[in-house]
Amino acid sequence: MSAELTGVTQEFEKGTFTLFPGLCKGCGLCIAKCRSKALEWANVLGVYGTPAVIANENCITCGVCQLACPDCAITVERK
Amino acid sequence: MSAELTGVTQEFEKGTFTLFPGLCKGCGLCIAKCRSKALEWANVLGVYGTPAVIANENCITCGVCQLACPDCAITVERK
Amino acid sequence: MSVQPTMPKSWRVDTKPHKFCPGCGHGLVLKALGQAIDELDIQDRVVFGCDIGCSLLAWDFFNVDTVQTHHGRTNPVMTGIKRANPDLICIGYMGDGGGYAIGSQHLVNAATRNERITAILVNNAQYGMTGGQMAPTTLPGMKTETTPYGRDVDSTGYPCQGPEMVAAITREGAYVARASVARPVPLKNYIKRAIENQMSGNGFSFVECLSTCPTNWRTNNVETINFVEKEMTKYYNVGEIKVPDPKEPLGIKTSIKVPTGGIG
Amino acid sequence: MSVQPTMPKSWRVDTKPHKFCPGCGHGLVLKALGQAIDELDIQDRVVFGCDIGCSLLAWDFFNVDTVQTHHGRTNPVMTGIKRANPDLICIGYMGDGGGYAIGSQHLVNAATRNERITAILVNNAQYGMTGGQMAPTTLPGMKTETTPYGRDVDSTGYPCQGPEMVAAITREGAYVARASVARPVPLKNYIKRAIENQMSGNGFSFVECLSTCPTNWRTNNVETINFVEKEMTKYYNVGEIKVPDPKEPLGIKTSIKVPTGGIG
Amino acid sequence: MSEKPIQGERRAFLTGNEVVAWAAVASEAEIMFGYPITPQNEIMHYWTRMAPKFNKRFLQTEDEISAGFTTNGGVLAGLKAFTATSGPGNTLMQEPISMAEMMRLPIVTIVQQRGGPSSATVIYSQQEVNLTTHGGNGEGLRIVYSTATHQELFDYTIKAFNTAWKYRFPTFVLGDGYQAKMREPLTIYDPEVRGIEMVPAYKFVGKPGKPGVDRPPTQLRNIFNMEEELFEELGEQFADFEKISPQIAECEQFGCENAEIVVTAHGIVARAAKSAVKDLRERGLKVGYFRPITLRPLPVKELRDTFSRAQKVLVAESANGQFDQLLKYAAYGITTEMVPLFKPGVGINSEDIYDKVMTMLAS
Amino acid sequence: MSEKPIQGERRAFLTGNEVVAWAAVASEAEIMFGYPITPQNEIMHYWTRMAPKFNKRFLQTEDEISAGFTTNGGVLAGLKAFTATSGPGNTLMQEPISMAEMMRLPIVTIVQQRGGPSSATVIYSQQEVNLTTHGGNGEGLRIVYSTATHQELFDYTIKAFNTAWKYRFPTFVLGDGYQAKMREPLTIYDPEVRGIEMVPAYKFVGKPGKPGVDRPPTQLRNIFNMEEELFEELGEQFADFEKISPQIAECEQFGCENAEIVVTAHGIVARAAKSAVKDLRERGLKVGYFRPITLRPLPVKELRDTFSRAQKVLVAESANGQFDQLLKYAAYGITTEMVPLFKPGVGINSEDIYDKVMTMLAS
Amino acid sequence: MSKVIKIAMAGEGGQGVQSVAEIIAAAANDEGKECLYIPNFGVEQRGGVSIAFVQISDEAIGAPKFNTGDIVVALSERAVARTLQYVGPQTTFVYDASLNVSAEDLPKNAKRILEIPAVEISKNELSPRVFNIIIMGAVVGATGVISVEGAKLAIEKQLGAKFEKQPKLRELNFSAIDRGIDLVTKAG
Amino acid sequence: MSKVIKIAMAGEGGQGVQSVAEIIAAAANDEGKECLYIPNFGVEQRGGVSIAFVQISDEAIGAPKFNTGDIVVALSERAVARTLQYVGPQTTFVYDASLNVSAEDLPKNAKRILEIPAVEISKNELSPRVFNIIIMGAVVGATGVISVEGAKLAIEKQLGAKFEKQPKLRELNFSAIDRGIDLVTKAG
Ligand SMILES: Cc1ncc(C[n+]2csc(CCOP(=O)(O)OP(=O)(O)O)c2C)c(N)n1
Ligand SMILES: Cc1ncc(C[n+]2csc(CCOP(=O)(O)OP(=O)(O)O)c2C)c(N)n1
Ligand code: SF4
Ligand code: SF4
Ligand code: SF4
Ligand code: SF4
Ligand code: SF4
Ligand code: SF4
Ligand SMILES: [Mg+2]
Ligand SMILES: [Mg+2]
Repeated sequence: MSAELTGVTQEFEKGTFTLFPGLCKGCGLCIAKCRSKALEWANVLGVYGTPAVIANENCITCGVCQLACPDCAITVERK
Repeated sequence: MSAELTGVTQEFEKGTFTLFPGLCKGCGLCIAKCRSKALEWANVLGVYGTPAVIANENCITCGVCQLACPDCAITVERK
Repeated sequence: MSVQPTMPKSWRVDTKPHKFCPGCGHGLVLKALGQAIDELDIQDRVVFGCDIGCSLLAWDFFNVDTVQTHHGRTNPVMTGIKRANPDLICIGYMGDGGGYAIGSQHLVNAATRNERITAILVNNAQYGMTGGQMAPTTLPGMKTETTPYGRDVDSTGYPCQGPEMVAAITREGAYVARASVARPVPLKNYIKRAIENQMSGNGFSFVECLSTCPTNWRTNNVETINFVEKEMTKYYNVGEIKVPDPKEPLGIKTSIKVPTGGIG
Repeated sequence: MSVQPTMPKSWRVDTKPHKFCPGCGHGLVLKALGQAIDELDIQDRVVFGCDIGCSLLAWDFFNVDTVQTHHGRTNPVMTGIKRANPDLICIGYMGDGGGYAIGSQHLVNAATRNERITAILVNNAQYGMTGGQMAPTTLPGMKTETTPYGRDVDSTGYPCQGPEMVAAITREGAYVARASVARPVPLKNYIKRAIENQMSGNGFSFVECLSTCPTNWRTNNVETINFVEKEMTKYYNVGEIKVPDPKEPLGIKTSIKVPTGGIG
Repeated sequence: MSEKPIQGERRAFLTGNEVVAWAAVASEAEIMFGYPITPQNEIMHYWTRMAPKFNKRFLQTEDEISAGFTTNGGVLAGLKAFTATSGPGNTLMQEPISMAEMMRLPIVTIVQQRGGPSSATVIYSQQEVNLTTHGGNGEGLRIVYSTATHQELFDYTIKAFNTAWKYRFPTFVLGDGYQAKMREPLTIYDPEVRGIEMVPAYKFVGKPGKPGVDRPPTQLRNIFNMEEELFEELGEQFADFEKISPQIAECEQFGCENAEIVVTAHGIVARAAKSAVKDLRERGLKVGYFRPITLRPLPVKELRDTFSRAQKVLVAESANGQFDQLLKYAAYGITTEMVPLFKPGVGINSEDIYDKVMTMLAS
Repeated sequence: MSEKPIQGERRAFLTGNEVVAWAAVASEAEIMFGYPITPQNEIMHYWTRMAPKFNKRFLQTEDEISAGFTTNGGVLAGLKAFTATSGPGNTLMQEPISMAEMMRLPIVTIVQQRGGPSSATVIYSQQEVNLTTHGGNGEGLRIVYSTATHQELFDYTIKAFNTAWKYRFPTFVLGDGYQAKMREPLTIYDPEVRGIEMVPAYKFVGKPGKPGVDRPPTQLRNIFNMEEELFEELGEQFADFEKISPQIAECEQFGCENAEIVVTAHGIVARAAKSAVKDLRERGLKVGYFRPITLRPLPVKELRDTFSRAQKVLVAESANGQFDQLLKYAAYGITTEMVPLFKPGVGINSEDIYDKVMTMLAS
Repeated sequence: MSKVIKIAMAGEGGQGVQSVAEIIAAAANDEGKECLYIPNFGVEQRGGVSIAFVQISDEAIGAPKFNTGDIVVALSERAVARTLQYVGPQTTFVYDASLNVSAEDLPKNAKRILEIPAVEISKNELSPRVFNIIIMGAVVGATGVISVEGAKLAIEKQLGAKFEKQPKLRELNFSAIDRGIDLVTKAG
Repeated sequence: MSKVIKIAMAGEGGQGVQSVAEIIAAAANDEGKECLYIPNFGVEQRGGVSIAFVQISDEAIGAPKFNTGDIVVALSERAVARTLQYVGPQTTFVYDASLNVSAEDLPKNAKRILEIPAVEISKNELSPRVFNIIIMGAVVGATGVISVEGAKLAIEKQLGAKFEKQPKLRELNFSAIDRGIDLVTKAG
């Protein structure tokens, strides 16, 4: 992996949601764990060529998805 | 071992005490276990050439020594 | 016929006196086992497996089919026989080294799988056959050939609680007890119940027997008895630890469905 | 610098993405472990041992000294390192197959001897690396490659209760817990306490982690989470099982004298 | 008895692990004991799938040590029992197999070799030749068939059960990860339709009658008190093994009569050797092919005849000289040059052998 | 550091197991891991008695598998660690040793051979030659010293630690039950007074500095994803082993220059061979003595030179041809007749060899 | 040398090269040919390049792998790199047009290099799900080692159950095969 | 052959042949000789016949055991039977007079057969505890392989601690040695 990874950051009311396609394996655990139904499959492909995820407006930047991701592909930052 | 073993039988009030020198290894567990202090080392030698045991008049033919003998060298029979 | 020794009928007379040392507890455990076999009248169905350890000396002890296995490997050999012919009554006989050290994976897994075999383990607090080294069962402070200054619990732990461990990992069907050669009657009864538990198809049965080894303990007769009766019982509780619950349904065929995708 | 992934500092970044499958719980356990190492600031003292099993994929996972051992043999390797250099913090990482089946003698005896090592065991209810065979932890009725019609408890027993077993055979000083990847915060806390327990010299510490294996479970994301959260917990209680009792004196040097003749 | 697993015979297209499972049911094997290890896992997978249908039993043990000892138990109770393993599992399995050796238990073990030493690779090698032919402590009295094709994997798995139960030596089928995982056609059959008589199993323990009354008890030991007792016991075993060796040893060869170069290989590498030799011969070159099918006992006579006539022998193996050592031991005294083509842990292709022979001819 | 266990040098009268324990402390070994098995037990017994005095550590493990793996752990942490075993324990020990082979860990193992296969006898044999020289799955890259006298047991135990830590191959001292239990005089010494420099131990893990910051982390593996990775790794190992072999290989011989018969044996049997050959030579007979001290690697050059000059070679071993196989492999191409004197599991006395040579000369 | 057609196919884990190889091999077997199929595998369940080796002949087949293929197919950039070693002067090298490879990355010594737009066709014309069947078609077309009917029969055998439920799938697959054959024969 | 004195001694478990052998060997070592002592052993801790092999020489000693002894001592009936194999034309065979053996049981091929009343002497003259030391004396006397002083020194070394507590024991042991030497030299 290159020293720096490029994330796709989305801004929400209370913070940001960043996904790193270079880490995302498309397992969907984050989707299943997000109680706000704020995650969906993305058009961006992850490291195995399978769809990565993207957040939608439901995101409350609670960070549960970050906790659930086995690959550290999500960073949620609160403002 | 020959099919039949020769025992040394002692008669007491309530029964008999028989020792089989051909089986006795002289471990003395019977002596230690007899609460009546009715057992002593004998002149007869056991199977390993060490002294076997002999009962004395204290014997109440309770059978504890028989239970304690790992070699089945004692048979106590009550009348 | 003159008075004859009161050996269990299942003992093989022509190999007696047996090969154990004077005062060895193995003889007492095997007497109890012989009596249990007699009482259950199963001499023709028993397969006796003896471990390498002083138990190996019992390879021609009984008039029952006997297999001498490897050190620690009696439980799997008995398991293989039982699985292949469930009509046989498989009794594995081993030392504390064989059961709790080198063969502990077999003990643990036979217990977990609830194998229908009976394991009888002779706890003489050290390795008898090899001349008295520390075993998992060696008492704190006890001198052995590999703890010449006494077993140090800080560096080698406390005596292994075998039956308690087996009880912790078994469910319904298992029978677990700790007996002692100092009490020959319960010794025989526990062994008998352990075999009955196998015969009734309930499951794994296990009896640890506190036993003596005057040769390696270097004890005289009184010290020997004192050690097994007073010292060992400080660390080992004698009694039945787990008895099959007659209310619990035994030998249930599972029909549980688990919602993994599962394989095809 | 743009937003960067919130990986534990002790993770080796250049080997990420790691080698585990999508959705594999190993990643979550190793995240928790990484966080614990970070919080304790012990990256320079940790030796990480990974078993053969999917845990082998972690051989270059952390920026800590790492040894890939054999299947089931991580506990003895860690024990050897710890005994040789007690300043190191030895963390063994293994699967349920490695810990409860082929390596169970090592687990049991490391626990009995109260080895000052930390064992982290990933319970994914089957053998992941070899393609999904039954493990001692497989749930009743669960289909695996060697139980194609579902695990039959009558013939293969109930799921192995590892932490309960370890608790039954340890005395003061041991730390025993069962965590789950479904609850990342306690997961990290238990692991951290287990390491602290080693650092304070108390004794053996053991954390079983309920984990996921979507590849061999053949589950999608929702089923995966459901299985670890709902199904596994039917058989496995999550929580701390044994915590060192601060009142009990730890690490006592024994000075017990035992009245066997003892060796010369 | 449940119906015959294979009726008559039919062509099939299977992986090697499937072939073994089918061969085992065809051999009337009743019970398998095993512990997972790549690349032999699918033997267990297919066996467990077939088990209910053909009334077969299976036990997954806690490790290979247990798998070996339960297999010993299975044959003691009188069933055709078998196990399968690889690599570090094979290493561990030698402990139970040494018990089987001492007691002459007819256990059958399938070995699908993977890379070595240690965990190495889960894939392929021929690096378990020494371990499988010689075993643990002791002299390794066992029979080892090294197969090259799926047809042979089927045929020799059946034969292994017969050999084991007829001669009472632990018997191995030595395959490898390639054979385990590849697919190719073969004919599977009910041994009966081929006129193969299956040696029946028999009980060691649990025979009818009360021991000591109706019959002497079976009492089997593996440890002796005195060296002389062991020496005597072993003497009988060596004599038996010696006697039956010519009956058991097998080889395959062609073109060796007038060959300048004989190519020798075993197992799957023999396929490469065979096709390379065919091609070389088509080009009119004097190249022969010699392949021991049994690695223990070796076909010593044929081997010595062939090697002594050749000018050079090319030894090809996916190991660093394990097969070579067996050959040279058997061929001691012969002066034919033996040229190595060793590729430990990786495959040897027909082209590799073809090219090597060409260089040898050129030099 | 605690005071030197042996000051200067002195004559001692010890059992072989005592000798090993003394040699280990003299070698600056720090920790022993072991599991009891006859006939090596007393090594542990003496070691544990000496431990507090010389500040040595000991751990009795749950089995030989664990003893081997903890020994691997001990050297990984940077201590001279060793273990000792025999028979079925040696079989089990091959699993951890295969890890040591793959990772090139300098572990030292003392093997006191007992009868085989299986439990067999607790007494004596030379039946663990194949197992000890070749090991488990894989190619057995290790160094094996076979000792014949207590002096050698002392000298070569010291050497074993040096060889292991210098070359990083698992190293064995191959003794036997007779050597273990017999008493004879020898001189024990502080290696320094003999000018023997002890190779210092070094850490594999736990080196100073923060991994990834001050230094790369040590990350050791034994399994590879692809065959080619393994092939490459092994290639280096073979090259290393090949390169150092001539430095390591040792032998002892006399009277071979013009011998009609060369008697060869290893380990304790070499004593019988030596004294028989001396007696035969005193009678003016042309008999020579050749003994490899290292069984792996073998002193191939010397062996081939000597064997090719002889008319016959008598191979004496307390096994059924395990040593013979090593020799013939090394001697392939030589046509000198090799005459066996194999007594698996029992001792071979000087008279046995004397008589055998006399018959050979007569025939 | 005896006439053996040697095929190596490589791709990423999800691209289905192993299934295609297996179907081709099964088809050859059904046509009574000798054939041998072997996948590569390692410790990593996911993530590595997956390679399938297939050989088909009228005579017994030698080693399960080979040094040089008659047709070598690479479906990802990494697969191109990994398969270069199997390319020789007799090799037809096939790769997908969508790959990000330059001339340098491609084999220098192949008999013939075919770039085929399988990804594009599968996405735009058929369905991403039949991408690998287009590849299969290409292999069948390039080698002629099995008949088109044989190929279809084998697909039917393998996927029959699925086709029962979704009959449209059958057609999709059969079109994919045909399209694949087309691609190489036209390119030829 | 180089001059090696070969001694085999056999008895029941409790008869102390191993201690005697060890003391003889230690004495020889102390006198600067080459010597080798090896016990036999098996799985049974008790019950078997115990045999000790001792060899003493000025030169390096060969194999630890031998086929034929110079002096072979048997202290029980079973020991007589077990040691016959070690007797040859050069052997002095020693056994105790108390044994229940007939001429048939004794070796036919010995150079010399010595019946010595060690049991009797130990019981009646000295003490049963020094029975084995009388035997030691016999061996020393028969072989001359160590000096009487050496033998006594070695006993002192081995049992010194006991002698401190019970000084009478020393005298008893020394008398036993002398008596043993007497027995064979006189018989000679
Ligand atoms: C694999 C292996 N390791 C070690 C031994 C040596 N060995 C034989 S018996 C024994 C210990 C016996 O102790 P235990 O099991 O407690 O039985 P006991 O003799 O005390 O009754 C050992 C270590 C062996 N035979 N096999
Ligand atoms: C001695 C030995 N036996 C078997 C194997 C094969 N093997 C490798 S990993 C594994 C099982 C792994 O399962 P688990 O320990 O549960 O770990 P997981 O992969 O599920 O995380 C097995 C059986 C081996 N490597 N070594
Ligand atoms: S959990 Fe992580 S790897 Fe899995 S889909 Fe979500 S972001 Fe991707
Ligand atoms: S931060 Fe919370 S709400 Fe937003 S996507 Fe993640 S889990 Fe859902
Ligand atoms: S317990 Fe038995 S063997 Fe022991 S002394 Fe008493 S009778 Fe003899
Ligand atoms: S029968 Fe009772 S009283 Fe008599 S000797 Fe035995 S124990 Fe003592
Ligand atoms: S050594 Fe101990 S356990 Fe073994 S037979 Fe003797 S007394 Fe019994
Ligand atoms: S097979 Fe299972 S345990 Fe192994 S890496 Fe994949 S998901 Fe994880
Ligand atoms: Mg014990
Ligand atoms: Mg698992």
